[in-house]
Amino acid sequence: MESITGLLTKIFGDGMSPMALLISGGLTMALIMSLVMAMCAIVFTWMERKVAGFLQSRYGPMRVGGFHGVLQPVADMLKILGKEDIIPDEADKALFMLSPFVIFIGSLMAWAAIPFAPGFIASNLDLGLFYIFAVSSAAPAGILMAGWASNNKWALYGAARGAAQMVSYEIPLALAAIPVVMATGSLNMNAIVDAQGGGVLNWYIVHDPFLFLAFCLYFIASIAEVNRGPFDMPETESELVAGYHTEYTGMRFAFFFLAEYANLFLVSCIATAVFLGGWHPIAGPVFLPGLVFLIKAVILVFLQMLVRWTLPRLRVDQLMHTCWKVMVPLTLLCVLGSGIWMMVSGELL
Amino acid sequence: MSDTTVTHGWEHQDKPRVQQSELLEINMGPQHPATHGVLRLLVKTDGEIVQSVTPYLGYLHRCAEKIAEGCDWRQWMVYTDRFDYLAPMNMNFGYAVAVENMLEVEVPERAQYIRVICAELQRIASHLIAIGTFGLDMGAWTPLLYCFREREEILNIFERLSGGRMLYNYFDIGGVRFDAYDDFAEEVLFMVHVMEQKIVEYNTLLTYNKIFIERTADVGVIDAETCYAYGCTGPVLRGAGVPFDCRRDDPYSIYDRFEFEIPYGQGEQGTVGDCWDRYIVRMREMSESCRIIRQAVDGMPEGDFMSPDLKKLVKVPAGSLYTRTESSKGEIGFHIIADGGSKPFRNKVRSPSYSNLHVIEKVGPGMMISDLVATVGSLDIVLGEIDR
Amino acid sequence: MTQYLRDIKDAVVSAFKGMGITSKHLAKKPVTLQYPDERWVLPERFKGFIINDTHRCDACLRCAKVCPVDCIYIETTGKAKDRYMYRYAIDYNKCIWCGLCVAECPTDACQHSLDYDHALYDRTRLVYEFTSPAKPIPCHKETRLEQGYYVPNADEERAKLAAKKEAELKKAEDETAAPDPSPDEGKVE
Amino acid sequence: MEPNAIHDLLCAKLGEAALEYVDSYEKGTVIAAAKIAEAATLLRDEPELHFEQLMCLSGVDWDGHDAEGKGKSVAILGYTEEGKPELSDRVGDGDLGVFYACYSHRHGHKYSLFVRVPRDAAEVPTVSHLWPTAAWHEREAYDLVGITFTGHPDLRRILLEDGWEGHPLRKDYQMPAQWQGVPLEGRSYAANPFNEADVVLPTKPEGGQG
Repeated sequence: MESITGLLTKIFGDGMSPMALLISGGLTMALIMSLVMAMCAIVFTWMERKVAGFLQSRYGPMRVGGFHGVLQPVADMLKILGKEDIIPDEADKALFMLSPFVIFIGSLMAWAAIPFAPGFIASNLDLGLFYIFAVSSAAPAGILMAGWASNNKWALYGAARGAAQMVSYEIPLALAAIPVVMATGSLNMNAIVDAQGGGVLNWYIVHDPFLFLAFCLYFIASIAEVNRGPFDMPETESELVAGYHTEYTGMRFAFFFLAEYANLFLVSCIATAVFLGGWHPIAGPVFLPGLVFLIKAVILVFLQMLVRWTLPRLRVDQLMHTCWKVMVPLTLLCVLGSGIWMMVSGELL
Repeated sequence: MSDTTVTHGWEHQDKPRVQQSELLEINMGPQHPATHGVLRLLVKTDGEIVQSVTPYLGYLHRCAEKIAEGCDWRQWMVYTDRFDYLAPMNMNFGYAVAVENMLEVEVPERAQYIRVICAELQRIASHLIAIGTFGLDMGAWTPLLYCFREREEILNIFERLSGGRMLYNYFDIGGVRFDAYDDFAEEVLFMVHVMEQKIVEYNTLLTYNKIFIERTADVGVIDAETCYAYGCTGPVLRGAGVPFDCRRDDPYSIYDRFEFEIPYGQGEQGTVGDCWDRYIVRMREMSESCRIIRQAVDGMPEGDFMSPDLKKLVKVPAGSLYTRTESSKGEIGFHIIADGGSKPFRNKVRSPSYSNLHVIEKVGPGMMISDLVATVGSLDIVLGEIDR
Repeated sequence: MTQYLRDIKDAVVSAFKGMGITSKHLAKKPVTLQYPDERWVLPERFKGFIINDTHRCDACLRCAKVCPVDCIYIETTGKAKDRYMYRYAIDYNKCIWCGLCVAECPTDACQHSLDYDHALYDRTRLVYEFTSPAKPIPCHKETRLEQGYYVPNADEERAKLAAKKEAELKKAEDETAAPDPSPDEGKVE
Repeated sequence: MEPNAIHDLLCAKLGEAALEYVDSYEKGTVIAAAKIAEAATLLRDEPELHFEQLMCLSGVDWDGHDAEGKGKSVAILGYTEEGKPELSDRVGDGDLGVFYACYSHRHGHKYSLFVRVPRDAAEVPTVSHLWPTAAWHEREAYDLVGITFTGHPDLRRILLEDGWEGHPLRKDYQMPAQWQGVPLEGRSYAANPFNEADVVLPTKPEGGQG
C-alpha cells in the first residue's frame, strides 16, 4: 500500500489527512485486488480448459476470440450474467443468497497480505501469514451455508464433506509454513520474501531438505484447501452431482467459480512468496518483480491443473486418513527437522 | 434397520433420553452422473454409509420384445443394436447365432471370421468405455478421453465396414451385410498393434495408480457364490475368480478354433472379486481380444459373406431355444420361441447388465457412497439392455 | 511402518508416472477435429440421410414394408400401366438409419447420402418430400420405358416392349378393326 | 448329465408333477405349476445336478401358438387407411407359461423347465429364494406377461410404471391411449400434404393430350 499512498500523496500533495489517505488508498487497493480476482477467474478458466484439453489430446475452446478461444471466458461470463437467478422454494433464502459472498469475501480478504512486488502489498501486516490463514477459514463457513441453505441432499453432503476437508487441511497447510516462519523469524510477508533475496539458493524451498518436504506438503494441502482434484470432495461431480453448489445458478454460481479460481491463484501466490522467493528471480538483481512473481505463481497453478487432470479422486475417509495420518505427522516432522537443522547449522544462534 | 437408536450414558436417570436419528433417503438418478444412464437408485444412508440400495428401472424401456412380435426375423436385428448400444456387434452376434441355431443354417466361413473380428473389436471398444467411465467415477477424467480416442479408431473401422458409428446393423441372419473392404485386415491389425501399446499406457496412468487402487481394492467384493446366485456373468463373474466364458465353455460360432486365455480375478490388490479385479479382468480381456483378432485375421478365408441358401424372408421352424453368447458385459441370452411363421412369437432377452445390476441390492448395504459409485461403475451396466 | 512408508512412496511414484503420461500429451498434436471447418472423409458405406432417386424408383413399396419404424410414406394412384407415384416421403424424425431399405431396394433408388448434419428447429421440416403431384413418377415398366425413366436392363426390356408392340400392331392390322381407345382415357382421376 | 437322465431323475423324485419331456431345440421337462419350486430345489441342490445358476426366466403368453406352427403371433392384425395399427378385440384364451433355463458351472450342463398355467389363474410359486436372480426376472414376467409369483418377496412392476394397466406381452394387450394425461400415440410429422386429385399425369407420347 505504500506505493499507492505514495502515489496519492504525489497527486494530491500533502493536503490529505492521513485518515483520508488511508481510506482512499485502501479502497484503491481493494479495487485492484477485486480486479485481480476477476482476472484470475477469467484467465485461469481459459487456462484450465486449454491445459485439460491438451492433456487429453483435444484442443479445448477454439471459437471465441480468434487465437485458441481466448475470449471464451468472457463469453461464458456474459452468458452466466444473463442467466436466471433461481432460488429454490424450500431453500433458506437469506443464507442461500449470502453464502457466495461469504466465500468470495473470505478469499478477497486474504489478498490483502500478498506481496506481489516490493511495496505492492495492500496491507503490510506484521502477522501477514497468520492473517491469510485466518481469513481464508471463512470459506468452510460459506460452503456449509451454501450446502445447508440449498435444502438439497447432495448439496448437504458436499457441504459436510467440504467443511470437514477444509478444516482438516488447514492444519497441515499452516504447519507446513511454520518452518519458514522459524527461518525468517517473522510472520510479515514482506520480510519472508526479503529474506530469500539473492539467487535461487536462498529460496526457502532449497534451504534444507525439511523445507523442501514442507513445500511439497504445502502444495498438496493447498490443492485440498481449494477443493480441487484429487481432493474435490465438496464437488465430487461423479458422486454428488455438483456438491454444495448444485442449486446455484447465474451470478451466484459465478461467485463460487470466481472464488475457486481466485483461491487457486491465492494459494499459489502464498507458496511463491513463502517458498519460492517471491519476486526474486533465479539469479541476478530484482528485475520486473511483479512479472517474476506472476510467472512463478502461474507455474504452480499449472502444476495444480496437471495434478487435477491426472489423478483419480480420493474417497472421503481416505482423504481424512491422508490428512491426519500422513500430512500432519509429516509437517510436524518438518517443523522439528528444520528446527534441528537450523540449530545445527547455527542459524538460530 | 429403519431407525438407528442411539442411547447415551443417561440410562441411570429416571427417563432415559433417547435420541432418534433417521436414515437419509436419497435418489441417485435418474439424472445422476454416476448411474451411467437413466438408472435410479434409491439409497438410504446413515451419514456416508449406505444402508440399502433399491434400483428402479424402466426409464429407457421400449418394449423391444413386444416390437419383435410385429417385426420379421431380420428386421428385429435393428432393435438388438439398441440393447447394448456400446456393444451392438455383440448383441447382433447373439441374436444372429440364436436364430441360426434354430434355422440350422450354415454360415459361410468368411462371414464367421468377419463376425469374430467385429465382435472382438467391439469388445475392446466396449471395455474401453467401461474402463474410461470407471475412471471417471473415480474422478480421473483423462483416461476417459484417451479411451474414447482409441475407441474412435475402432469405430472408424466399423464405419468403413457397416456405415454406422454406433448402431451398425451389420450382422444379418446367415452372414454379414457387407463384405470386408479391401484393406480391412491391415487396418484391423494396425488397430490391434496400437491397442496393445495403449493398454500399457492405461496401466501406468490408471491401473497401478495408488489412489485408484485404494479406491477400488477391497471395495464392492462380490464372491463367486453371490455371482452364481444373482446370475452375474461376464467380467463380474470372472472378477470373482471363476474363469468362465461362453466363448470357451459353451462355444458358439468359431470360437473353438482360437487360442486365448480367460483372465480372472486373483485378488492381486485386495480381495478376490473386488472392483479392481473386475477392472483388471476387462483390461486383460482387451489383450486377449487382440490375440483372437490376430488369429482371426490370419485365418480369414475368401468366399461368401452371406449364406446363399437363405431366403429374404426367413421362416423359423416352431420351437423354443435359449441361446447365450458372450457379450462384453456378460452372457447375452436370447430365448426365442417361434411358431413357424415369419415373425417371432416371443423373443426374450436375458441381458447381462440386468442380472449384474441386481447384485447391487446385495452388496450395496454397508459401503460408503463413494464405494457405491465405484461398484456400480465396475459392474459396467448399460441401461439400454437393462430396460430393453 | 514400512507399509506406511511404502504406501506413501507408491502414491508419489505412481502419481508422477501418471503425470508423466499426461504431460507427454501436452506436446502431441490433439486428435480432435474442429468440426464444421474440418471434417473427416466419409467412407463409401456411410449411412447418411437416405435419399430416393426418383428417376430410378418404381414404387415397389419394398422399402416401406421393410422399414422397422415405418418412416417411408409412398402414395400412388391408378393401377397397372397407369400407376403413378405422387408422394415419396421420408420422415427423418422416425428414421433409425438401419439401412434395411437401401439393402432391399431392387433398383438402387433408395440410397444413403453423405449428408449428416441437418439439425433443425422445426420437426416438420424433417419430413422430406421427394416427388410432387405435379410430376408423378410412373411405376409400370412399360410406362417408365416410354417416359425415359430408369428400368433395370433397359435395352432388353425395350426390345421386349418393341416386339410386343409390333405384335400388337400386327394383330390390329390383321383384324383391321377400329383403333384401340387410348388406354388412359377416363381413367385419370 | 444327459438331459433325459435329468428328466428321469426328476420323474423319480417328483412323480406325477413331472409332466412330460420336451425334446425340441431345448431339452427340458414340463412341470406342474404348483411343484415348480420343488423341482427347482431339486435341480439346484441335487449334487449330480447342481444347477447353481439360473440363466434365464421368461414369461410367455402361449395364446395363438399351436403345435403345428400355424398360429397367429401378432396382436396387430394390419393397418387402417390412416396407417394406424388395427388391433384385434379378441380376448386371449391360451395358457401362460414360464420358462426356466438353468446351468451348472460345476458339471457344465444345461437344463430347462417349463410351466404352463391357465390364463385366468396365472399363479406360479416363486423360485427367487433359490436363485435370487429370479426375483427380477419374475418381476419382469409379472410386469410384462402378468404371471403372479406366489411367495415372491417384492412383486412389483419393474420396467413399467406402477399402476400401468395391462401386461404388454400378452397377445391381446392393447396399448392405452394415454398415460397420466400423456398421449401414447406417437405424433406423426408426416401428414400427407398432397391430394390425389392434384396429380398431373404426364402427356402421353402416343395418346396426345391426356
